[in-house]
Parts: sequence; structure tokens; C-alpha cells
Amino acid sequence: MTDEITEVSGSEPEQPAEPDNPLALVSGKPLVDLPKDLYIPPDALAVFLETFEGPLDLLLYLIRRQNMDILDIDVSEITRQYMDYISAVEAMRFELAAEYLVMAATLAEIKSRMLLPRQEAEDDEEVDPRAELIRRLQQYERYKQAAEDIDDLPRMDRDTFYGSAALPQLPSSQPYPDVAMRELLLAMQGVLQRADLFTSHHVEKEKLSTRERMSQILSLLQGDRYLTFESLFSPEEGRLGVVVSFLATLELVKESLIEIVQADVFAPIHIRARANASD
Amino acid sequence: MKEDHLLRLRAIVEALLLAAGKPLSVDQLRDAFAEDERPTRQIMEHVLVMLADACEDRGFELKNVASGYRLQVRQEFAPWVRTLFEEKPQRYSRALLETLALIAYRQPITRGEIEEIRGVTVSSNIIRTLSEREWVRVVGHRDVPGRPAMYATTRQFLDYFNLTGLDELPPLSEIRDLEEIGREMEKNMQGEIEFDASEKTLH
Amino acid sequence: MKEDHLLRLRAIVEALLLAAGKPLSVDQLRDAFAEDERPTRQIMEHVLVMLADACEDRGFELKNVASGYRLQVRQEFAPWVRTLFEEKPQRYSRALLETLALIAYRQPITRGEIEEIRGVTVSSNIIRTLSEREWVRVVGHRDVPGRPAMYATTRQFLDYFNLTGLDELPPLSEIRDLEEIGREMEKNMQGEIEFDASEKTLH
Repeated sequence: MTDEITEVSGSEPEQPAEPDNPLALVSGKPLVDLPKDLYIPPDALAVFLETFEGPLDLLLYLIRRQNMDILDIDVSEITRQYMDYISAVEAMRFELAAEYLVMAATLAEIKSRMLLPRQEAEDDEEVDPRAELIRRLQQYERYKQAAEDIDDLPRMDRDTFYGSAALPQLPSSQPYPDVAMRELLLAMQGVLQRADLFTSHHVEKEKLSTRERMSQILSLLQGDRYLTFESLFSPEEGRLGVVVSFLATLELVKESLIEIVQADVFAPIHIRARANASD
Repeated sequence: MKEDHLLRLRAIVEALLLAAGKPLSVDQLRDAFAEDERPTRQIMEHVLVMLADACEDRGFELKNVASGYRLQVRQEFAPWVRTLFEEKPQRYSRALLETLALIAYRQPITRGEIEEIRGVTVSSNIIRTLSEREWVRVVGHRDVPGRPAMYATTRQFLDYFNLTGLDELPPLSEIRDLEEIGREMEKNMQGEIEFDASEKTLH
Repeated sequence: MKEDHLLRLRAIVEALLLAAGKPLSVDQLRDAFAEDERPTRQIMEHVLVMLADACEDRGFELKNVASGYRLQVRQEFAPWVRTLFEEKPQRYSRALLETLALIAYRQPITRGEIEEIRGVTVSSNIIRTLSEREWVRVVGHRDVPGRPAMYATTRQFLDYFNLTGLDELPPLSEIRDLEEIGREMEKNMQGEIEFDASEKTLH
């Protein structure tokens, strides 16, 4: 976009504007008072505001036009050009020019200070507006450049494209549903309400650890037909564990799921699954 | 035509087919070239044969379908590709959850006993699903006519619900006050991990 | 590990990347394998190098971006591929790019801070566009009056611009040493004042 402005301002004002260049589609009178290299057709003033990304951008443009290092800004010259530019803009699009006007004030301040004799003591305490301006210009210039660099990075849908191939036929998969503990308990509640198991004392007293141990003993008996009674108890589980195993064994006997066998008095006691025993 | 020129054409055609996202006909492929460098139909067809050969040991192949050519992931890799698109799993039925709950609380239990308590038959599907997931297993057979299998929950079941043992399930007497449990759990059970915490408050 | 096994892994990985429609990380690629055949990270990385080599003379290449690996059309073939699409690739305004650059290089950054550096207000449109593209997002609020949102770039931003991380952004141009600037300015200011003064006397 800056290039377009350069193009317009670079062309001699005497030359008629090229009809296919939107910046030059001007029917109004040219502002002859403006410096030649800053000539902007009045109707293009709105474009001007959109072309420059703000006062810092405009200043950078002016500095570059004069082939100046930011650090060597000739404040007087830049200020004059800037003011000319802004007064033209202000006339046309007053409401848009606020940021530019602030900058104009800053420039005017810097210029006026330079005309005054330097007072060392005073200056040390204040922020030097020229140094501050240069700092801002440098800062802005870095990110203006960074924006252009980002624009130059290879990007999707312009410089490269996603490689994708059509899918083959995919077998349908049945992943496992998740179950929250709460769902399980709600299901149990439903069962209990329907079966009215709450009335049964039996259910209330029953310890789940006993039930669990019953399952364990039964599954052990699936592998081995016989187990010694002692093997059901392990000392590491402590007294509670022994009690649980004993209760589980009694429950299994009561439900006729296992039987206890002893060949002789004082001979080792064995247990076996009733179902296994009968096959 | 020089070999390296053909190789370049092959690469361009491959790029076109991978980016297009739809089949391209021979003429559509040719249209991607400026007029002064546009390959003839004959050359384009030759290039397509070259491309098909070049996909021999790759993850994809060149397919000729009704509307043109496309590159397609090889069928043999479908099992791996499928995992990328696994859908959200469905939910388990109420019947399944009730069956699971009964096996957990009343194990070892036969199917007949579950049916007796629930008052409805338990479908074989439910038992199979629970077995496939390795949440329940047969731990023996009841010594009655028909010798029905007795089911119990597994270690995997406990692991899934973050339990060290069945006694960490709330006792049935407390399930009575499930309204309260429900509230407690709503609060605490954002994830299964936090279940332990809510368990504590229940006991 | 046997060569033909590695070649097969390479083909599977290629199939996965061409099917996924998004970049896949090493772990996401490994997750596509069943546990008992899942390659180690080391092997997977080796396979990815093999795949990159195998794309040498093809229309596409393996690219590592922020969210993982993807297969993409080689930049040199973009001119042909662009002809497939009616729409011209989108261009972004300088205002948008400068705002994006500031968020990328100075994140987390508030809108006010962006405006301070750019010297102009940042339109809400630009922030909205950047957010909708999922290139930037709010990562918090600065603890100052008004609690303004702080913006940062996203992985999608890095992916879109072919970067693996912010450290791959083009380096910011150097700012000259501040002391040096100070000295130079000191000199120049004197010069200018003198110049101005002499100008006055001449006129």
C-alpha cells in the first residue's frame, strides 16, 4: 500500500492522473499549495488515512522519502512536511485525524524546544520528547518489519496445501462406553426398589467383602479341584481377613456351593466346589 | 520426453490430487497447467501410470473412479486409520447396569438369580458385553439342575471404578438414601478419580 | 528392527497422516497402534525421518509444525494447485498483520499496549478476525484498572504459518544500543540547533 502512495506522489503533479489508478481518480482541484512530493489528490485523502497505519507510519514514510536514518531525523523538515500533510487531511476528514494531530503537536513541541537554548539541569529531569519519539519510531519500525516478515512466511492455502487422501472403507468400531459409579448405584437403587430387598435383614447385614471373598474362593476352585482349608487363610491379611475368609466359606457351604471334606479325624481338611464334584 | 521432466509432472499431479480433496479427471489435471506447458492427454495418462507405480510401497494408492482419479489410503491400513475417527461410545442400557450392579453386590450370582430379583429376563447380550469388557467372569457353577454359571466381578471392574475392594462400594443400606448420595456425587464426582473422596464422606 | 517392518510402519504412518486432516503428534501416531504392537517414541521418530526421505522426489513433503506432523504440498507446486481453487488466497491488511506481529512477538499483550506501539487504535474487527481464525486468544487479564484482556498466539497460528514454535518466527530487527543512540542524538541535536540558529541569521 505504501508503494501505491509512493507511486502517486512520485508522479509529477502536472501529469494527468491515470484513470485506472484508484488513488488518482480525482475530479476536484489539486491542492497546489502542498509540496510537490507530497501531493495528494483531495479525494484520495480518505485513502491516505487507510494507507498509513497511523502517524508513526506516516513519519517513517517521510523519513524514508528523504533517505534519512531515524536517528538523524531533521525534525524541522519532517515537521513541516507532516504539518502540510495533516492540514490537508484535517480539512477533509477531521474526525479521523485525531491521532495525527497529537503527533503534530508532539513534533511542534520538539521543534520549539530545539529553538530554545539547552538548559542541562532541567532537561535531565524531563523526558526528552525527541528521544521518546525516536524510541517510538524505532519500536514501531521493528514490528512493521515483523508484520511484513510474517506475511512472507509460507502459509497454508497460499504457499502450501494440506495433503489428504480419500479414506478407505473403515470397519465400524465399538468403543466402550464410560460408566460413572453414580450410574451403577442408581441402577442398583432401581433394582432394590423394585425387588423390595430393603425389607430383608439378610441384605443389610451382609458384608460385601465376604461376597467378594466367596467369588475368589470359587474361582480358585475352578483351577484346582481341591484346596486345603488352610490355604484359604493368609496371615498377612490379619485377623479381619481370616474372619472374612471364614464367613465366606460358611456362606459358600450354606449356599451349597462348596463342600468340606475330611478323610480322617485330624486329617487335613479340603474344600471342593459342589458343581465340580458332580462332574 | 525426458525422464526428469516426466518425474516433475508426476510430482505436480500428485500435489494436485493430494490437495484437491476430490477426484480429478485427466482434463481437469491438464487444466491446472498453463496452455504453453499443458501436457497432452497421452502424456498425462502416462504420468498417471507412473504415479500409480510410485505408490507401490506407500500408505496410499491411485484409484480410478467414475469422476476421475484420486489418491486413497490403502484398504489394508484401515484398522489403524479407523482409530483416528473412533466415535463417542454409546451408553450402556439400564438393564446392563442393573445386571452389573447385582453381580457386584450379590456375587457369586447366577443369571437365573439376577432374573428373579429384576423380575425380567437378562439377555445373553448383556452377559456377553460385560464378559467382553472383562468386568464379570464365571467363577463356578451352581450345583443345581442345569449347573448354571455363577458370575462375579473382576479386578478390572474394581480398577475401572477406582476401588481396591468391593467393600468400598457403599453398603446397600446407604443406597436407600441415594438421593443424598446423588447429591454428594454430583459434587465430588467430576471424574472417577475423585470418587475416593466422596466415598470417604459416605462411610 | 527389520527393514520390511520399518517400511510397513512408514506406510501406516503415511496413511494416518493423509487420512487425519490435521497434524498428528508422535504420541497421537503411536496411539493408532494397538498396545501390543505400539512402536516406541524412538522408533516412531525414526520412521518419520524415513518418511521425510521417501518424499524427496514427490509432490508433497513431511512438515513438522506446532501441533505435530503433516504431509503438505511442496511450495514449488503451489502455483499449479492454486488453479484448482476459484478463490484467490486471502490477503491480510497491514493493520491485521501488524497487530498479529505484536501479539506474536510481545505476548501476552493487551490491546492498549498494541495501540501504544502502533500509535493508532486497533479496530475490534481485527481482534475478532484473529480470534475467529483461532490465531490468537485471551490468556488472562492484566491486573490494572479495567482488567484488559491479554492476547497470545495459538498453535493454530503456528501451524498455519508452518512454524513449530515462536522461536522460529523471523527475528526482530535489532534496535541500536541505547547509549549509542543517546550519544548520537546529543551530537545531532547540537548540530540541528546550530543549523537552525544559523538559518535564522541568514534569513
